[in-house]
Amino acid sequence: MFNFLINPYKFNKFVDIIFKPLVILTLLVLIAGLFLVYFSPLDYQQGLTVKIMYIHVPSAWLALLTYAIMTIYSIIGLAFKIPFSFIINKAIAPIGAVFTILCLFSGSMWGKPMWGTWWVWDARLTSVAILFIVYLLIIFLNHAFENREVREKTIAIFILIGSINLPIIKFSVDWWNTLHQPASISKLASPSIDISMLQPLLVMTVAFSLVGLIIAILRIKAEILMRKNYL
Amino acid sequence: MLLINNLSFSRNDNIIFQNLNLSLSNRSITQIRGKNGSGKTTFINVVLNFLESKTGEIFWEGKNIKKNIFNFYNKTTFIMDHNTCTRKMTVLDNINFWSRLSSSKLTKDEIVLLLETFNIQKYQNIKTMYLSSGEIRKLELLRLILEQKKLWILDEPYNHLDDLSIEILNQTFIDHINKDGVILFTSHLKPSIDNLEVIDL
Amino acid sequence: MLINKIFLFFKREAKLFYSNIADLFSNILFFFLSIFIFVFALGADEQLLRNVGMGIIWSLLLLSSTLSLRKFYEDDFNNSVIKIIHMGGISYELIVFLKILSHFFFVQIPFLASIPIACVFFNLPINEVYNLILTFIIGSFILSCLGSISASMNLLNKTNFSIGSLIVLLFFIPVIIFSIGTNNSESDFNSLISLLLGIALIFLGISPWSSAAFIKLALRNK
Amino acid sequence: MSLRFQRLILILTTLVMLGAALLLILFNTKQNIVFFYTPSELIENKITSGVKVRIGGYVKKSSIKKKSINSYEFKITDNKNEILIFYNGILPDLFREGQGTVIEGSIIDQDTVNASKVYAKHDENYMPASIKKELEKNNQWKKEYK
Repeated sequence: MFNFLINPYKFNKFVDIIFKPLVILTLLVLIAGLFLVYFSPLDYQQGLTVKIMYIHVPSAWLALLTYAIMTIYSIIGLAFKIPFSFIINKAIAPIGAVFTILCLFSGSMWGKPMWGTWWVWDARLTSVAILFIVYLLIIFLNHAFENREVREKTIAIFILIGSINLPIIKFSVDWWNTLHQPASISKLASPSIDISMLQPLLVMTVAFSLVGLIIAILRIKAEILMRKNYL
Repeated sequence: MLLINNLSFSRNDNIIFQNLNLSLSNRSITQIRGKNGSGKTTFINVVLNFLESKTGEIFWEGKNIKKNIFNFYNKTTFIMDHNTCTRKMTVLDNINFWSRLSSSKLTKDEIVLLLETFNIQKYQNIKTMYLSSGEIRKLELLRLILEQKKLWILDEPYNHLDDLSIEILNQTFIDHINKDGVILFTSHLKPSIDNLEVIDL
Repeated sequence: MLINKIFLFFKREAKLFYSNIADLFSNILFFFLSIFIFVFALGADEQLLRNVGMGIIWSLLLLSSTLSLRKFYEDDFNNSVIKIIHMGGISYELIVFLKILSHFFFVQIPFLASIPIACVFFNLPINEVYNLILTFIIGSFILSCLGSISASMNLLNKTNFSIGSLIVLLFFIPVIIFSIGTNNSESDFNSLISLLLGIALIFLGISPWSSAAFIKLALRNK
Repeated sequence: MSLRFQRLILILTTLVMLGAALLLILFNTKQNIVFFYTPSELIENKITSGVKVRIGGYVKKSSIKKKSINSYEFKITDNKNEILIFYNGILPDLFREGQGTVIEGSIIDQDTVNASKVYAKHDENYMPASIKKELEKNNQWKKEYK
């Protein structure tokens, strides 16, 4: 049933069926999200600036999610020798990098009016910056080796080593004193964010992930076409 | 002793060789012959488990070599097609390293005698980077006698050698066979050795 | 016996160290020259030099010992000595482990001798010199582990050499943070040192496996 | 020694090393990666004057005094100890009484700090302004929403 996640032919077939509905759905969700953000209430402390959150938080989550997906595919690829997972690693690394830079940029825009600074070297900000450098190195590595097998496995091992950073990013605000505030939404406690602001945030997150998914599908399809001879 | 069963290997879906069967008994010498790029070196590397074969198994003394690869290596001397001596160490240091790595029982005098027969004893304390390529090749082939192993696997042993050295090498091969040894080597030449089995790739 | 072969390996490394000693001296010279350049660029303000001294010495130590990292496996890989040693009965993981230890003893420890001299140029107080030496011992061990990973990764890389050093520098960021932290009067010295030890153990744990994977990959595609 | 045995030993040592590393790191990270110290930590540690520190806490109610344009004096508290801050410069928008803040500056004496930079820290609570008014009307405004 989930074979399309590891088999390029089934992936192509599956994607051809769902692609058009997916694009329409994405447009609808994106428009709905923007509407919700536009009509969302102002924060009692931060006023209008709080709306940066609707870009900042989804892109941060997706930057982490992209890396987590790459980590899982690296394990699968190395353990079961499935070539499709390396295709995915190559295809979605730039998407993760874009989400990370979006997160850093919007965070910087948010930090200047609220904290009074563009950038501070606290644990959360630094670890996300390192995540961005890791993404860039993965992209560089894609162009570094001539031999395809060497390149793919090297990148997979590098991704695995770099995944140490993920828990550091997630828990940095809980473990250490940081200027960055702790997470508002967690599984255990009820969210400390009001429902009228939570709704647009979640819709925007869905919209962002759908946009990311569409770009990922296009990139994976292109990559499959390029490697037709090897698969 | 060495049994190769249904071996095939492919790289990026290019089949290098397919369904190769080979059985080397004691006192036998086998040559893998083929053009440049026909996969001789690849074959040797697959036999020595440096490359993963696509299908097939290799047995040494009735046991699959993958079960305990060091047991197999312990009985094997492998001479590569390029030089493996450390260029920044002296000839004697290299020899000492090889003989102790293979737990050889040759004494110092025997080693000196060996160097004399190969005519390189005067370079004993000279770094190998100053030797000519033929001399380095001879030094490399010293490992055959130094390591005292049963199975010899050689990749292009005749490279860089002059006629006299080729003759000495052939004589060494025959001596080894007479001592119950097994030899497998690759070459594009046609050496004059009795009872030579030839496999064309 | 395996233990004899391990001693043999170290003996060979010692011989190679002796014949490569000019390399080491030129790396140390690089270190001192870059210190001079820093001093001239900053000006001879004693107080300023004292404030920035430890940071500068640490980063220059890092940069000059990354110079030697490219040589980590290159020679042994190119002439297939790694294969010969492996056929002698030592697994690739153990080879990497021994190589890291010998790199630490033969390349990083000599750097240690040059640290007190470098500290004189910056007029560093004695407790900072002590901190620097202690953190450098642990830090250079981490550097050896990272160097092994990046050098083995770079074995087949023919196009982009700088990427190995980039990876070393990237993973070295936390080490630098904690090492410099030992000078902070309000932070707990012992816990920082044990943090550094923890990082060293992590990298010592993962580097044999990842380096051996890279080496096998490189040997297979040579 | 066979390859498997060597691997087995190496796997075991790796596991031991990783376990030890995990213990060392978990027990020691908490106090070391800090962006700022709380006033109590600062007073406990008895830091000598002239050292650069970052201090975080809440701005004490009705402690902000504006001495002249762009020159302020206020107190930072963590509900146990408080520290007096002098600051010359522009305050961020979010800086107000009762709000979390982080200041960077040099220590003058035990509980006085000359700030060179002031950051406002906001917490993880988000709430529309209209709801806050309603809550305050009904006396349901919880104190923890600073």
